[in-house]
Amino acid sequence: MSNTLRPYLNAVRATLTAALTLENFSSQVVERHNKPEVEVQTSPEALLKPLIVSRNESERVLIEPSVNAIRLSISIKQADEIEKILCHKFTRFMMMRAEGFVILRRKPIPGYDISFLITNFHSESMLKHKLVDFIIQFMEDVDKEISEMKLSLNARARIVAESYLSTTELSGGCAGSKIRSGTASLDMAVENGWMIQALQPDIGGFSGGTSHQFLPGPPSSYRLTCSNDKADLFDFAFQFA
Amino acid sequence: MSEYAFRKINIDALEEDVLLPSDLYDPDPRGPDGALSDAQAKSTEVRNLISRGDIPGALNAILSDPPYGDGVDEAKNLTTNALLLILNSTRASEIPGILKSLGQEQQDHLMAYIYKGMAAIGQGSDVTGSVLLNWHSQLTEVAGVGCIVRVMADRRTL
Amino acid sequence: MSAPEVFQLSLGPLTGIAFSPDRSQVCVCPNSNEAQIYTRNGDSWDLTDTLAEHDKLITAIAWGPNTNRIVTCSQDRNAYVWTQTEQGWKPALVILKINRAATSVKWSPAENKFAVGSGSRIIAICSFDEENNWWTARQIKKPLRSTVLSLDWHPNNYLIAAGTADGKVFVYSGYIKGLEAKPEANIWGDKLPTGQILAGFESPNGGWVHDVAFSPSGDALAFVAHDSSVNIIYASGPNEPPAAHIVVKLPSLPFTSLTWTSEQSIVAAGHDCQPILFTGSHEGWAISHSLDDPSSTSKPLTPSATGARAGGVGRLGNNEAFNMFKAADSKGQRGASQPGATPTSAGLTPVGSDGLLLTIHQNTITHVEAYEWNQSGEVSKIFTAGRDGRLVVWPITGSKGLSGRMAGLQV
Amino acid sequence: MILLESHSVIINDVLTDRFEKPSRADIQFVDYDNVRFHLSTPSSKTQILLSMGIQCWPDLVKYGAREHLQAEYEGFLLSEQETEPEYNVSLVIDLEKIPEGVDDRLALISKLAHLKSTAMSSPFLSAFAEQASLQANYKDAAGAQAKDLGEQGETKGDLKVVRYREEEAIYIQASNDRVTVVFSTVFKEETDKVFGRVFLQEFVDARKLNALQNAPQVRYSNREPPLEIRHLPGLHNGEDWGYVTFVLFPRHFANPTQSQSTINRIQLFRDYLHYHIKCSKAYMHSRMRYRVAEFLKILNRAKPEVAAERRTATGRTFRTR
Repeated sequence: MSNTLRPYLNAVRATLTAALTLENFSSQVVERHNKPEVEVQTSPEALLKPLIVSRNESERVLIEPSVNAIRLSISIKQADEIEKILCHKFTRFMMMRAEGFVILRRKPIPGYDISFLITNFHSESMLKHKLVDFIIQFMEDVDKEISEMKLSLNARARIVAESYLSTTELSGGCAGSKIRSGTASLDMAVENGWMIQALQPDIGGFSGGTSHQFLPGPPSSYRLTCSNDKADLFDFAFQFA
Repeated sequence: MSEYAFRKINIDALEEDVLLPSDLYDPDPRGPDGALSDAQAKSTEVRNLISRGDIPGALNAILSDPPYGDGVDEAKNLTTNALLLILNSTRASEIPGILKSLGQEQQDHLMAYIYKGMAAIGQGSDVTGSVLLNWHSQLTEVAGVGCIVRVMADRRTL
Repeated sequence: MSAPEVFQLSLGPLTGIAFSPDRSQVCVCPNSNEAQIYTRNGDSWDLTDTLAEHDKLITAIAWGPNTNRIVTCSQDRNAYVWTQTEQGWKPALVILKINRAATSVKWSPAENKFAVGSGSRIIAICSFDEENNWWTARQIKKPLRSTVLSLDWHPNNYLIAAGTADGKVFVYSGYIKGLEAKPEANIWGDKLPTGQILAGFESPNGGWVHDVAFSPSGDALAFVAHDSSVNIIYASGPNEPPAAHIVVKLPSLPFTSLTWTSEQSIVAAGHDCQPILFTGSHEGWAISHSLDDPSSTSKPLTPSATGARAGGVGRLGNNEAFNMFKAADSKGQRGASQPGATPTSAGLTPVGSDGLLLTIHQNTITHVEAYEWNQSGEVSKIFTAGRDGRLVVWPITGSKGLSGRMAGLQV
Repeated sequence: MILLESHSVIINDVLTDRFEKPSRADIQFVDYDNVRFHLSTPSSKTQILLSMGIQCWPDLVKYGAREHLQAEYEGFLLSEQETEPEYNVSLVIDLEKIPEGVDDRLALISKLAHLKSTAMSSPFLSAFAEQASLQANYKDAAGAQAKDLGEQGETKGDLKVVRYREEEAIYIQASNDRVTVVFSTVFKEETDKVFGRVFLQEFVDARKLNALQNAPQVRYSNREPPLEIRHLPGLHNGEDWGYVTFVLFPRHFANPTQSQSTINRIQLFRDYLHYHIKCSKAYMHSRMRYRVAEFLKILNRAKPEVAAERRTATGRTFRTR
């Protein structure tokens, strides 16, 4: 499918700029009150036509303009169950910080994942075109973040599974052993054809680089030294290469 | 439960000159069936214009005084489908030329239909998002943000 | 064309603004329940008085040029008339008998009465009642069905036009029995009892009517609605359809305010932060040019230091590195990188590299009014006030400047 | 810290420390699957009492845990009667009689630290033994032209159930050519369920990697229990239940050290899985916190700085919202 992200964001930008024409409008129904008309929906003439910008079935933005406030609701792409859970977690996380977000609504509109409520007080105290930039940046980043989280989850799961299964079938050699921080050395009798592989993904590396291949030959003991400034434990596993 | 019922009544609705959404615009002069027959005639006309490849003509026809308001849903669907057909069968290169040839009134109606098309993407309408988004960006280029504002402000829902 | 003068009067929106007759003083409301009077000295303004009587946001201020009286109306449903005495400005409460917010107020040309539009679908025409020494109001109700957003008096001191939130524009008779002589018939209407509806109009695409204004001669009525359009209506005769109803639709965001600068020219301004001059007659109207054309002035004029000390706070304030790191920390900006180029769709106000709009006003303009007239009675300077708290006085290029610009623009 | 240690670090540290300088101690602590430990010096500084209370003790005893511990901890294990109250098994270490050599001491400490895994390994060891015997007579039966029906009979050992947590259990069944270990585990939260499914899917797919060709075969199914244990009464098959099956082949428990390391690994599987699910959730949380901070920075760009420094004409600084 052609990359419709750019036109989609431009359409949202144009529609949002058109909607952000707000003014201070005191309530016609309740005396001495000033309420966002899009929320209270009490005077029909203060509401404008809600517009939907949509890219495909799962991704759309609902913009409900009114005289003194607009409500923008985003439906985020959730291909499978993991993305559904991650999206749910992420949006709830942000909605609990709605106070800091100022323009974020605490509850999304049914059918959408996250909603913004921008009132005339916000558009008075903040630059309108910057608010629009923020919403566009937000939409891009949320999608990117969720797919990144999904990738990192799969990567972690793979490492966890491999590190668990790989050590069980060792013959001879020692199952993963712990080295405390700093330069430490470890003597072990290692059979030939073995490869030491550092499984902690982000350790500083060790004298033999992150992995060291033994040449076929008689079993030999190998003094393994590693230098690592991190103060945490890290651990090695030996795999039959 | 009944002793609380009085709190739930929306007394504003009972006021004698309450302003209803329908009061905000004057209804379609052609009346429901007039609008329907008009819409049918137009959609057939549009179909053979498209077959002859005359896209601008088809667009001109469908966009001049489309059906609006309540009670004309059938006419509205006919017109919308005919228009989406046009949008689907236009080559991307021709779009700017066609848009400039449209009058300001017609540009507003086209923008309204684009939004209506996008809203219906979920419910099985055949036109894809990318076509509508392409038309939307080209039309915004030509008619500007004011066109979108007019679509929002216009009470005569297409 | 001398450069526009720019003043930063407050940081939040200026919700009400009115100049004194001799333009030496200005009364503004900085988005609060107090009105402040500034006096001009040199190129800046000094606060001289504060009118604090309202307890909610002041929505409009009107300053009678002849009688030097200020009237302020607010969302607390009250209006006060302030008269100047030796000990400063003294308020007098106006009995409006409205139960919603007051939205707009205008002195009548003769300043014997003023009109207040309100959210309770009522226009109150207020006049001073000598015996019990207070201001009383006569109410116009029919056929208003929504909040009155804007008002304007006809030059003959009798007719009043009102723009409402349900997209209608009405012309009423504002005659008060016992206060003034009976009005005689004119092209708008012949029978003129108080509150008589004379005409009703609507913009083709609907939309709230933000501002309405009679032409200097009173034969034409112009209004700006939320469908980004300027409507000009020429009356033909009492209760007949108008001679001409011209609608100029704009590709830009809607206008919120307009003023006639002569019988053939109007300046309107609104959400795209630049005042635009229109010219035309009953045959047709068209955009002439923008007084603050962003493409021509590359760098917006920074507002002159209105009393603010130049430079930032203490030693660290204007240190470049300090600001760069502060921006990186609080705003995540690496240098002046502009996040994503904004598309060039028509009608969008261009944004400069430093993230500020290229126009002088950084936020919606809410007021456009005449500031200075030349001998021939045409307006030579107008002032605009907006939500960015800026007050800008613009010189208007004479008609000769018009032809030069006309070629470049197409509607 | 990817692989969970099979020995108890606390026992390890305390004993290492006490072996140098005996001193009083009274430490109570809990290990995975809420196994309670109590290290104390009731009578004198030199006599350390190590007691363990384990929930599935009755199951373990059924599969010869006491005899296995007796063999492993000769001279340290106290008999049934002398075991500390509310604990299942006790050991007493006399600091005068500990071996001199550093390596011997290390080995003793490591053995004592593996008390829990040694106790838990008894059902596995008996299953491995059973598999060996099944394989042996399966061969003679095959050699002596076995009848089909007969073979079916003895190829399956009896199903061992170890209920090491309130609702979850390990099921071990030996057969002639393999030993099947089934874990039943419950995911409390919706997120755990989804994350768990991702992890278990990776476990199943891990064998595709050529380096892991001969790792144990893993199968998982949520809701319905696998065939081996379907006949058992009282099995849960709700939405948030998962069943993981490991198939161990003889080469996984060929020699004692190999079988011990396999047992240490496999008995901690459930805790390993849940530990890493929690780690992933914590990691996601830190990512979200970072992203929200970024968003707030972008939002701050909308607030004009002019508001921060610029004063109004009156010299009063406006505090913006």
